[in-house]
Amino acid sequence: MLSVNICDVELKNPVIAASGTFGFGKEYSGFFDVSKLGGICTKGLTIHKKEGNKGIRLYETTGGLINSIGLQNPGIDNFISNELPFMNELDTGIIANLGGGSIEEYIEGIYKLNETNVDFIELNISCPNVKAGGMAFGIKSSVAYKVVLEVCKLSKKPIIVKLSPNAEDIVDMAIKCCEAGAGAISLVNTFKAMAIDIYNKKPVFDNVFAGLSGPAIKPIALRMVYEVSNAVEVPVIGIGGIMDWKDAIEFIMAGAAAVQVGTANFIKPDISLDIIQGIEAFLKAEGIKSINEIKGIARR
Amino acid sequence: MLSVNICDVELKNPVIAASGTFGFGKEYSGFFDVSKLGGICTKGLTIHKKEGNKGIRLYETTGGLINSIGLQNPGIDNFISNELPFMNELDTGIIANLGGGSIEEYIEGIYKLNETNVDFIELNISCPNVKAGGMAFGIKSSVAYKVVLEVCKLSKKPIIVKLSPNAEDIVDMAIKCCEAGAGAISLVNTFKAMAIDIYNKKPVFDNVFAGLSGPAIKPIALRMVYEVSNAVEVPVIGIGGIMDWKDAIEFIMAGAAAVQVGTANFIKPDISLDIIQGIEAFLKAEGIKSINEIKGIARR
Amino acid sequence: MQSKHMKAKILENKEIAQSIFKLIIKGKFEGKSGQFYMLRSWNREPLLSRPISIHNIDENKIEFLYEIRGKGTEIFSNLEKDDYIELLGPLGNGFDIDNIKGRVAIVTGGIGIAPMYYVAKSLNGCVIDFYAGFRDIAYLIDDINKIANRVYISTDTGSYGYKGFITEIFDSINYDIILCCGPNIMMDKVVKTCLDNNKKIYISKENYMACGIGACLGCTCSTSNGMKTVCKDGPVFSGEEVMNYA
Amino acid sequence: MQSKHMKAKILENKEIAQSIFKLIIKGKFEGKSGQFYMLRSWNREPLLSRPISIHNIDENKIEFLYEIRGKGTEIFSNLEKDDYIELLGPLGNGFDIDNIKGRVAIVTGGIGIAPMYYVAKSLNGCVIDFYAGFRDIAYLIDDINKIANRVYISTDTGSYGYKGFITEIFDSINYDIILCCGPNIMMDKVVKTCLDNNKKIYISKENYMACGIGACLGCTCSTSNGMKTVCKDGPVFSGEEVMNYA
Ligand SMILES: Cc1cc2nc3c(=O)[nH]c(=O)nc-3n(C[C@H](O)[C@H](O)[C@H](O)COP(=O)(O)OP(=O)(O)OC[C@H]3O[C@@H](n4cnc5c(N)ncnc54)[C@H](O)[C@@H]3O)c2cc1C
Ligand SMILES: Cc1cc2nc3c(=O)[nH]c(=O)nc-3n(C[C@H](O)[C@H](O)[C@H](O)COP(=O)(O)OP(=O)(O)OC[C@H]3O[C@@H](n4cnc5c(N)ncnc54)[C@H](O)[C@@H]3O)c2cc1C
Ligand SMILES: Cc1cc2nc3c(=O)[nH]c(=O)nc-3n(C[C@H](O)[C@H](O)[C@H](O)COP(=O)(O)O)c2cc1C
Ligand SMILES: Cc1cc2nc3c(=O)[nH]c(=O)nc-3n(C[C@H](O)[C@H](O)[C@H](O)COP(=O)(O)O)c2cc1C
Ligand code: FES
Ligand code: FES
Repeated sequence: MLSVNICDVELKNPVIAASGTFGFGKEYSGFFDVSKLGGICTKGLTIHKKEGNKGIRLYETTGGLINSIGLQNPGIDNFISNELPFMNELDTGIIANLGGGSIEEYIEGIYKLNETNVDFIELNISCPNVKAGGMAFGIKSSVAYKVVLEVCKLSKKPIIVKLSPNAEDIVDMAIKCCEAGAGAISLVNTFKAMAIDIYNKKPVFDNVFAGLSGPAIKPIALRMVYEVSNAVEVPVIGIGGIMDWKDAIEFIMAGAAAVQVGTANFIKPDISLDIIQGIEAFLKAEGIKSINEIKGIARR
Repeated sequence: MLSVNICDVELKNPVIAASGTFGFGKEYSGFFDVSKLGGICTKGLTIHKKEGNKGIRLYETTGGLINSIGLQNPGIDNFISNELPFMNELDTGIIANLGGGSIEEYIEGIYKLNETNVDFIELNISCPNVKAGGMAFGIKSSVAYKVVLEVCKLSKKPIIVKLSPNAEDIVDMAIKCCEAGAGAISLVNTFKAMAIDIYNKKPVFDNVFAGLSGPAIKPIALRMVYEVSNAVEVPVIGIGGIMDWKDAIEFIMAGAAAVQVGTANFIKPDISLDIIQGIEAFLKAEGIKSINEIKGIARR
Repeated sequence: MQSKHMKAKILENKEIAQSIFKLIIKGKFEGKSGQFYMLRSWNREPLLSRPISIHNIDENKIEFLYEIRGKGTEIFSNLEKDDYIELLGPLGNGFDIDNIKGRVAIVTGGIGIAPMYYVAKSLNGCVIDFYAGFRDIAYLIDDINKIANRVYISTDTGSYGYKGFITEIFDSINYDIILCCGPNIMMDKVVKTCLDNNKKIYISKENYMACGIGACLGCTCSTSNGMKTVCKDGPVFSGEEVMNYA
Repeated sequence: MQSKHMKAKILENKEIAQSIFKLIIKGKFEGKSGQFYMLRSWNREPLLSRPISIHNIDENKIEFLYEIRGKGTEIFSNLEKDDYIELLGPLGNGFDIDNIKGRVAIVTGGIGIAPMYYVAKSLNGCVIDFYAGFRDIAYLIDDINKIANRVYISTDTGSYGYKGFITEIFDSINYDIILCCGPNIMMDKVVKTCLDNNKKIYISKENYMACGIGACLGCTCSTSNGMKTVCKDGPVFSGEEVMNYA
């Protein structure tokens, strides 16, 4: 009833923990059986270990959370030796979220992840392109196209390209990524946002800008998922402000094959279980046999 | 202390009622002395009377409001004969918000408003360009440039161009509008968003997409105001989710010369007075002589 | 009657039937029957205030009758004596009480009874028959009995009064004027039979509202006289105006 | 000790000094001194739960001591007996109580006293001197008197005890180990003098938190051992670790 198929990988249900909000699964496994999830995305990984950003990293707004973690992570090698073994023991889809500051870094990451048994690689193209003045790869379709093309050529794993909502044209971006070989599209990453400390008279974040997530962004994220699902053939994974099963159903009806839950994990560690149960109960109440029946139903 | 100058028009304070949320001022004048506002933007006006959209027009989300009013308005002639006389009696800046489905409609509107004594015309370029498949004028800088250029050539009033946050590149958009002659820039209009009725299995709005406003969008709007203020010389008017005086100060510190209050009017009719008082008290407490001293201070 | 924004203290908030609450607020309030207030007792979540009809006004208090439907009314249901609530009102046109004469039928469905109690109370020199339909549990019957000449109750489940819809036992033929408030589907039916019988009928409409004062144009409905706001031009409309314009 | 997410009932929520509340929650709870819980008693506004240290645990209840600082603690202050609250915990490393021996000084500033009461209570076979600084009003003095050998109080205003900062009357030289919780600026000072005197010092740090369990990396701080999460690796750090890494 709940199982979904993404790039020939079967997930037991469509609810995936979003990158950066679920650590490497271990942290949450003290609270519930994380194998009940459809999948888990790792914290964003880079070739080299990263310390992340200085200064304030979290700031709350109405219905939203702005974060400036700065991709703090132990580096891929470390991930493979210290974190992946635990994840491999789990009975759930493993998605390695990959970041990079240049095409070369992405490629190096792919080579390393190719040799693991992760189920997918999720390409985070919201990272700043260090060589091109720091604008993220995911803003202009032509820039994203190049990275995705190189990565897909070399990857042995299905590639999910995770789009930034800051893209100039989200639909064109999705189409170009698919042309470049993306096996699936996930969206959205966080929105470029900021806050100002009026007493300090300075931006709250050392980097000035940071990423907005949470229920505040849901209506915009849902719109983007609807538009993108309309434009591409590959499975779309809906992300952005999903707080309960109703939100998840909205994304699925908009065309998503699966969803990711991010900020909501902070409200209640096992909130994804509530979401899975809620989806199941809804399908039963509506007499729907499979989640796939309602995929994109609002678009017809 | 609070007065600001925009295109050589002096406003007694930087707090303006945003278009579409304040009717023509009359509705709110039963609740407080609307002349205490820095200015009032009219409901979006078009050459011809518009009935607006069918179906549900309002939908709440966490921290946000999605609206699909569809520019319902009595038409400019009607506005001039029936609404403007009342507004002219007020001691506040009058800003006519102008929409249109083609360059010709905008131009026709300018001709009519030229003959009135409104202080500014705010050009709403979020309207769909009927001749170009319905994509809004405010998405691509080159398209916006053309409208703004024509309008500015003909307008006897200072033109405030109101940007859509859905623009592909908000900074480039602002720059192009200024090159085309904009006297000021206001941003943001509502974000393209949607909601799905999961029991009906259909989008909530007949038009599928509608505009998100309210505190949910503030962190993104603030970022855009910061970026745009950095890039243009003309005064910038900050809009988006301002709910209290602190939010207003954030926009001013980001670089806004003035702000507009929209959705918050629905919470408490005289919320703008609270905001004006709050700004004043803050300046006093911080020993700041004029609001202009803190304009853009967070950018230094 | 000048509408105002104010903060006031709660005297009582009592569940009079399952999920149906009577909220009594202290103070001097104004308002004609059929008018409403926008209420809120929260900060930013939900964002908007909620429109609730005047159920009764006495010298030193105002009463609202509401049903828990979602987030906002759920929060209302947790209010206690001495808590504060914000009110904006009175709003809307209300019923033209002075011009309602003769044999009057009031027809309500569910919580649509809330404004109509105050209407019945406000009418002068009329013969009032009150038809109230409920899903399962009937409420407010004692109060209605005191102010109406005859009272007809129906419940869908038959747990009280006639088993079935109230429209099945209501016949407009016997009345000069009909006043109606309830679910849209029920009001449509009532309007139709009344107009078929050439009877004057007024209904009180509902819609989602943001400003409540006619400024945002979020609550409009089509009428034979063009687009009208439910919050300011309504919520009371004549049957002719709204017929075929649901 | 297994951390859990749970919902529990409030026994009492009492203002013990201006803006300082003691919240008592019913149930069997676990937690070492220096650990904390993430608390929430709202739906979506604010979005995140709030970290509050364990102030005391008894067989059938847990106690928190908190100060109103903003939205979240404001909402807590309105909680009443029998209301429900959500808890996630116990979280963090806590103090290594078993290895704290000898002459112990506990130094607190303001609400930093909250966790340190439980610390003092938990220590075994130590001589405890308790130094508590406050802005204006001193609280919890009676309780502290019961569990500490000597108690030193300061207030900035001089309204109680020594007039000035608590750091002015505290000298690390007399102690084997120092435990400290308070504003950053005060902890920095205490850490510095202790390290200068070659004394063992542990502090309990604060930071804004989202997950509270080490997953989001939002609450990290730099230490001599690299980036550490305050919520999981901390909140208790040794002075050496955090010195020069504020
Ligand atoms: C003039 C007027 C007078 C009224 N008087 C009374 C009264 O006296 N007593 C009384 O009990 N009620 C009255 N109502 C109705 C009352 O305002 C609503 O029940 C209330 O606003 C519901 O708020 P909520 O937050 O509890 O529910 P909500 O959370 O708003 O949700 C209620 C239901 O509506 C759905 N919904 C939410 N937004 C929309 C939308 N934009 N479009 C379609 N569906 C939506 C939700 O999904 C949910 O199922 C009146 C309404 C009007 C307009
Ligand atoms: C491990 C730990 C234990 C704690 N134990 C206790 C305890 O026992 N008792 C106690 O009273 N407190 C304790 N605290 C502090 C407590 O968590 C905070 O006071 C509380 O979270 C404040 O929440 P609030 O919603 O009331 O205030 P907020 O609304 O969060 O605001 C408080 C102030 O901080 C500012 N602010 C908000 N977010 C940020 C940000 N990201 N960066 C910088 N400034 C910001 C606000 O503008 C405001 O001035 C502890 C904190 C930690 C980390
Ligand atoms: C604290 C935090 C850290 C995040 N880190 C990453 C990351 O490393 N890589 C990534 O692709 N997305 C990251 N994200 C984005 C989320 O995966 C998700 O796309 C976004 O938060 C929107 O979903 P939500 O509203 O459900 O949180 C992060 C989000 C948060 C809140
Ligand atoms: C109900 C409603 C109607 C609006 N109508 C218009 C309009 O006619 N013209 C326009 O330029 N903007 C219109 N807007 C956008 C607002 O002026 C404002 O740009 C936007 O709501 C963001 O500000 P806020 O978050 O403070 O509401 C409307 C907004 C709302 C909520
Ligand atoms: S609610 Fe705004 S016009 Fe009716
Ligand atoms: S709060 Fe998430 S890691 Fe500490």
